[in-house]
Amino acid sequence: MTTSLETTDLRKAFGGVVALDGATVSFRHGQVNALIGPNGSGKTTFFNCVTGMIRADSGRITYRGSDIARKAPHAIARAGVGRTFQLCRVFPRMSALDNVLAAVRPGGLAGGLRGARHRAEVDRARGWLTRLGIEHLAEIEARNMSWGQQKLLELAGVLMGEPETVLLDEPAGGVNPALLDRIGTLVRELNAEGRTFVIVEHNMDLVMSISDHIVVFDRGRPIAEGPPALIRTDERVLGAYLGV
Amino acid sequence: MPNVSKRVLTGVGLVLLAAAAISFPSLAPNPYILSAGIVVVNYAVLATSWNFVGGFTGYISLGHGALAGLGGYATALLVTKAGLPSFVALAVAALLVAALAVPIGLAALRVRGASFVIVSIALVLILLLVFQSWASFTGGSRGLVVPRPFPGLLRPEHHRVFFYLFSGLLALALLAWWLIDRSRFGLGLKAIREDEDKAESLGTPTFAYKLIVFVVSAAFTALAGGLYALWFGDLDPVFQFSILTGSYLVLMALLGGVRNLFGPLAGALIVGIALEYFKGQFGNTPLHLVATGVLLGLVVMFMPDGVLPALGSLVQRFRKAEQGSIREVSASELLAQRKREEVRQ
Amino acid sequence: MRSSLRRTRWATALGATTILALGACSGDDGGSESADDPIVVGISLPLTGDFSEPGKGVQQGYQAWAKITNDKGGLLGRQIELKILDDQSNADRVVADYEQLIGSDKVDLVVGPFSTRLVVPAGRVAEEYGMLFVEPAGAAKEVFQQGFKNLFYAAPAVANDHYNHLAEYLLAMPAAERPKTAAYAAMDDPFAQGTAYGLKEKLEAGGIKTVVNEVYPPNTTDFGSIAAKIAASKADMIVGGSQYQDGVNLIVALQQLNYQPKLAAFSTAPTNPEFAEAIGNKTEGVLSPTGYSQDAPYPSNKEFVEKYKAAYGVEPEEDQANAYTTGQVVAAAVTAAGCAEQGDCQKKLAEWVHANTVETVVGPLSWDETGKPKGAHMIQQWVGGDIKIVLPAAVKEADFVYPKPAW
Amino acid sequence: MPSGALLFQSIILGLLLGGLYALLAAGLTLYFGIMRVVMIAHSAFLILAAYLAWWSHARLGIDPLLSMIVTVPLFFGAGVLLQRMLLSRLRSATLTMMSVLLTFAIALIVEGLLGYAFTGTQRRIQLGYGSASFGLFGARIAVVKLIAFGLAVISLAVLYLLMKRTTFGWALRATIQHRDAARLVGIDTEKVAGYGFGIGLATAAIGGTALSLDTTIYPSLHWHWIGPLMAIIVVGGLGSVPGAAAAAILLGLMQSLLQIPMGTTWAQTIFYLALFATLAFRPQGFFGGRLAQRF
Repeated sequence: MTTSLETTDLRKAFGGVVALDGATVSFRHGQVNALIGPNGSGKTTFFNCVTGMIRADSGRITYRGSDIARKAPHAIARAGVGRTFQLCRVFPRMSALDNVLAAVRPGGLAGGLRGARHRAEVDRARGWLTRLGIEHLAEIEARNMSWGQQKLLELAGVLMGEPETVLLDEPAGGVNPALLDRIGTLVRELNAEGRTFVIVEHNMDLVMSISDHIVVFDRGRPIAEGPPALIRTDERVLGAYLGV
Repeated sequence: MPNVSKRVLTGVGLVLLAAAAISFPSLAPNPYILSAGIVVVNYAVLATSWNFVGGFTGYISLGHGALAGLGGYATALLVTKAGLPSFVALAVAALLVAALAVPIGLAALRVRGASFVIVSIALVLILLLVFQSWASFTGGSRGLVVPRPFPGLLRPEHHRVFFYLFSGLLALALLAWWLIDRSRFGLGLKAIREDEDKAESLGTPTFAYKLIVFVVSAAFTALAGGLYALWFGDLDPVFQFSILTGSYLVLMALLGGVRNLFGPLAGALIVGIALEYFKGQFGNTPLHLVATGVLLGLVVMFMPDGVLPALGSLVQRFRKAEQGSIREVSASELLAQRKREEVRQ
Repeated sequence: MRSSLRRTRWATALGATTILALGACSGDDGGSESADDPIVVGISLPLTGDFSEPGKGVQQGYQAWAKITNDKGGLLGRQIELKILDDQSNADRVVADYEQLIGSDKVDLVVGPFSTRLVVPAGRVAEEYGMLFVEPAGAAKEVFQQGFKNLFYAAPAVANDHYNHLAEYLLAMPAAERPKTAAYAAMDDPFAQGTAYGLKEKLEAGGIKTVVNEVYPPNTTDFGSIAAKIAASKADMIVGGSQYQDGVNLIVALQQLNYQPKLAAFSTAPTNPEFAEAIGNKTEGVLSPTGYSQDAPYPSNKEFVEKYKAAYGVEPEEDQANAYTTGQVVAAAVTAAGCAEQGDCQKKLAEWVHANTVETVVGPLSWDETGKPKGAHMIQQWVGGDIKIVLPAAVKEADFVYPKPAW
Repeated sequence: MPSGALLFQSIILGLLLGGLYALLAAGLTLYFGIMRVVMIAHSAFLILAAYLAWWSHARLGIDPLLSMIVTVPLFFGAGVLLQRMLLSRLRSATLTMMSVLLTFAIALIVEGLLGYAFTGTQRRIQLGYGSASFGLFGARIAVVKLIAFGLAVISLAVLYLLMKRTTFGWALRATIQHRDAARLVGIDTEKVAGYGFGIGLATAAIGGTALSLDTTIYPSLHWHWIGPLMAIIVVGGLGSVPGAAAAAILLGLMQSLLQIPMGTTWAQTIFYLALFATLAFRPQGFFGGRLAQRF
């Protein structure tokens, strides 16, 4: 059981507000990991730190053994860590297809000048759109899509980058039950194909149904971890949620 | 496949433009009209060059006037001091300005938006100071005379030649813009314009991208400025390094529409004529400034995508009302998202 | 995607329309010459922007010239019609304007704009279209280094010679009384710098030491630091290469630092009617070179001052006079050559001006081959609350006051 | 080597100038803190206020300082309107960029109208005490310069107290630090932002009056001011009022001292050199102000 993403004593404060208070976490490679906890427990800050979006005040961040704490976000993405955003972010004035193609990394200057709609990539992109069931929207601008469609599109974009590890920030946020199931099964499938997942989610049914390993955050640090069965019965977790 | 037809139409547009450009000198009834035409085409080149940064990345530069002035002075000095042939000097000057754009970009692009604008304005002001003060080298306020590349030509002929040179440069700039527009690099740049963090998280090295395109833009701007210097013949810091020039470029590109190839060109035609009109209209009062300001304000407030796209979407709204309504919703959603997103970063 | 079609058409359509628009607006206003249609004189002036103030003065001078000449029956029996465009104090504009005047409006004559910075580009257009170009404002030496054949500066002297009389006077003084040190502050402008540096060269050659030499950009509004340097140097004399407001500011800043030189000379500023009030009426002894005096004895000047006062209610200043002089020079050439239209006529006009001396409101003018006038400026000084000519002795209205009383 | 007297005189002048810079920059950095807006028109309003002061003195014969009774409230209102009517309507995604263009347009309009109303002629208030001064350890201090400095210091002090001691100030600082957090604790950030803009513009009214006492004014003068001011707020750390004030004094002093060896024109470049150095080596500014990291 190798570790995928690992942090040691991660700290981050905004002004006076402490968001991460010495978080030491390790996620398992090849598994579906979940990161849960009440609002403001520092989950999203954690994501932003490990993906380089914001710089932690102190602490180590390693991915598969190599230190990524000082790396730029794009470098971390290229190292194989893809992420979605809590309130999903797509490129509003670009077509769905371009949204996905934007994740293609041009090989050097020559590659950069290659046509964006290179046959092979377009096929791959359409492949992902098809797999997420939004192929018919390929030429529609993202801003003209529904919320759910935008979430799927964002995921398609991330997957286009062929990340080995995918960080999902509230994939179930504001989507209808039908879509919820689809996302659930999709995650399992992709995991079966060898992708590691780290999921921040409030929907307990989803978390319990899809994750192998759960880490519970409270006040910027983990208070419990283990398989769903264990977490379900952990009163510290209940305490954290119910504020007892 | 719609974007095939788009390419075809772009091609058609270019052909028609070429035809217009080639026939203009012979249509122009007198040298003045020809020179006025040169000014407009020069604006078109500058606006298109500006649009490499403004259009692709959404970073607004008010300092491109200075880059043009720099190109002009560099060309002039290479001719007068280093004794290079005019057009060799022009090329070298463009390279020099491009090189200078690297450190400027390093300072301006590392952090987001506001700093870039501030640097772009500061660039104009500091260059003005330097070129004024360093009179021993630049001629300072006494001005710098640029030797004519074609001493033999009479003025009208001279205009004709330069009209073609400017048109050629315009074609070159349009071609380069079109190439980037359809490339992976261009897609990455547009992603930056749409959402820089998101682009970064997808693995786009946004800083490098912004820097490269800024340098390209600077090079083309310098070419336009240098060519202008060769045509105009007299350089003076106060006229070469003016924020107003920069703002005209922004107005042109914005008005025409920064997202499409011909936007800045169209903008240059509209604004070029508008400026003449204002001047005639408001005679010897500075109201032409007010008019320019009002125009810029209106564009920013009501059609940030430019007139042509605005007209386009207007028609479309009539055609598909229901899609229009969806747009409203998701647009406001996006807005809300961005606001909430800020909290977390 | 379809909208790109619209855009494309738009762009090209626009292209076409401009061509037509531009084409149309040129029209055929060339006009064939005949005895009764007016002589159109094309002028571009900075009526807005940074040079607008003097620009307006020059405009009045030209208008006065046209009016006075027309009242006397015009030139060659034809009325004079001025076509004045605003160049917005911008060199690109000034060139476009003369392109339009010569190429599109087909004016018969052109005369110069204001400010050295605009004269050179404008002069180049005129030169390349072979037009006579008499100008009222290009006083810096650079103007005459361009190799223009048709350009003439219609004033007694170029900037560098403005202080010649003062230089002679000072260097003629006995070594004991003569000022020993001088401070110079000049606006970064060819004309203003020219005046100060013309004097500087001569005085340095004469052994008067330069202790401060400051150049400030035209947009300078805070003269505290410059004044501080001058005050600290305790220079015997201060020379300001000023235009108007900068001169006033510098003087006020010097007064604030309580600096009391033996001699203070400023270009242009002290001749301005508002000057005295502007520096709190502490004007006594301030010097200024001038190319023009309302009381100058030249015949045409009396007429000019009278009729100008009648028309505008005020006495003409140097700007107006220079413009009027420009008109006089052109008029003389036209009358002598007997023609006023584009083409060969212009050559004749230029040749005549090169070869002759013209009687003007600033006295008889003649030029060297570069179009540089061969004269010097008078030196005026504030004496008893009024500005009077003190040098050269031949035309003096009052005695030179030295050392200058405290301000 | 400049004499001690000259150095001392230059330091005095530098401080007096720096004080004025501080007041003007405070307004500019305030806007940025509140809305991430680079307010290009700030210096245009500055010149407008100076013209109003000049006009009330030249035409109505009132002491220019009294013109503030009208201009300060007037500008405050204008600031509120500007924020509520125009800036708050821009798409937040492109706010920073578009607001620059919008305020640039406003600057052009103000300049144009000034030129239309008062012509391009350079104006200067002629005060009885215009050239009055008094000695201080061998240096001379001009009365008008001292008045201008006093105005700056007083209004900065007021601004400071306003922000530190009042509930509105608390709301304003909250809005600057974390707009949405502020909204969560029940602050009407829109309203606060509006008033914040009003205050910013009010400082322009005071600064303009101070400016008019001792310098020439002309419509296009604002370009001469906006550059140094922008440099100051970046060096001070975008959005940080104390930072701006500190940077202003420092740079004002340096400019004044550098004029001794370098001359007026070169001395002005210090602002831009400081600007570039700051962005290259310490984008968040040298006096705090963490906002700049992301803007």
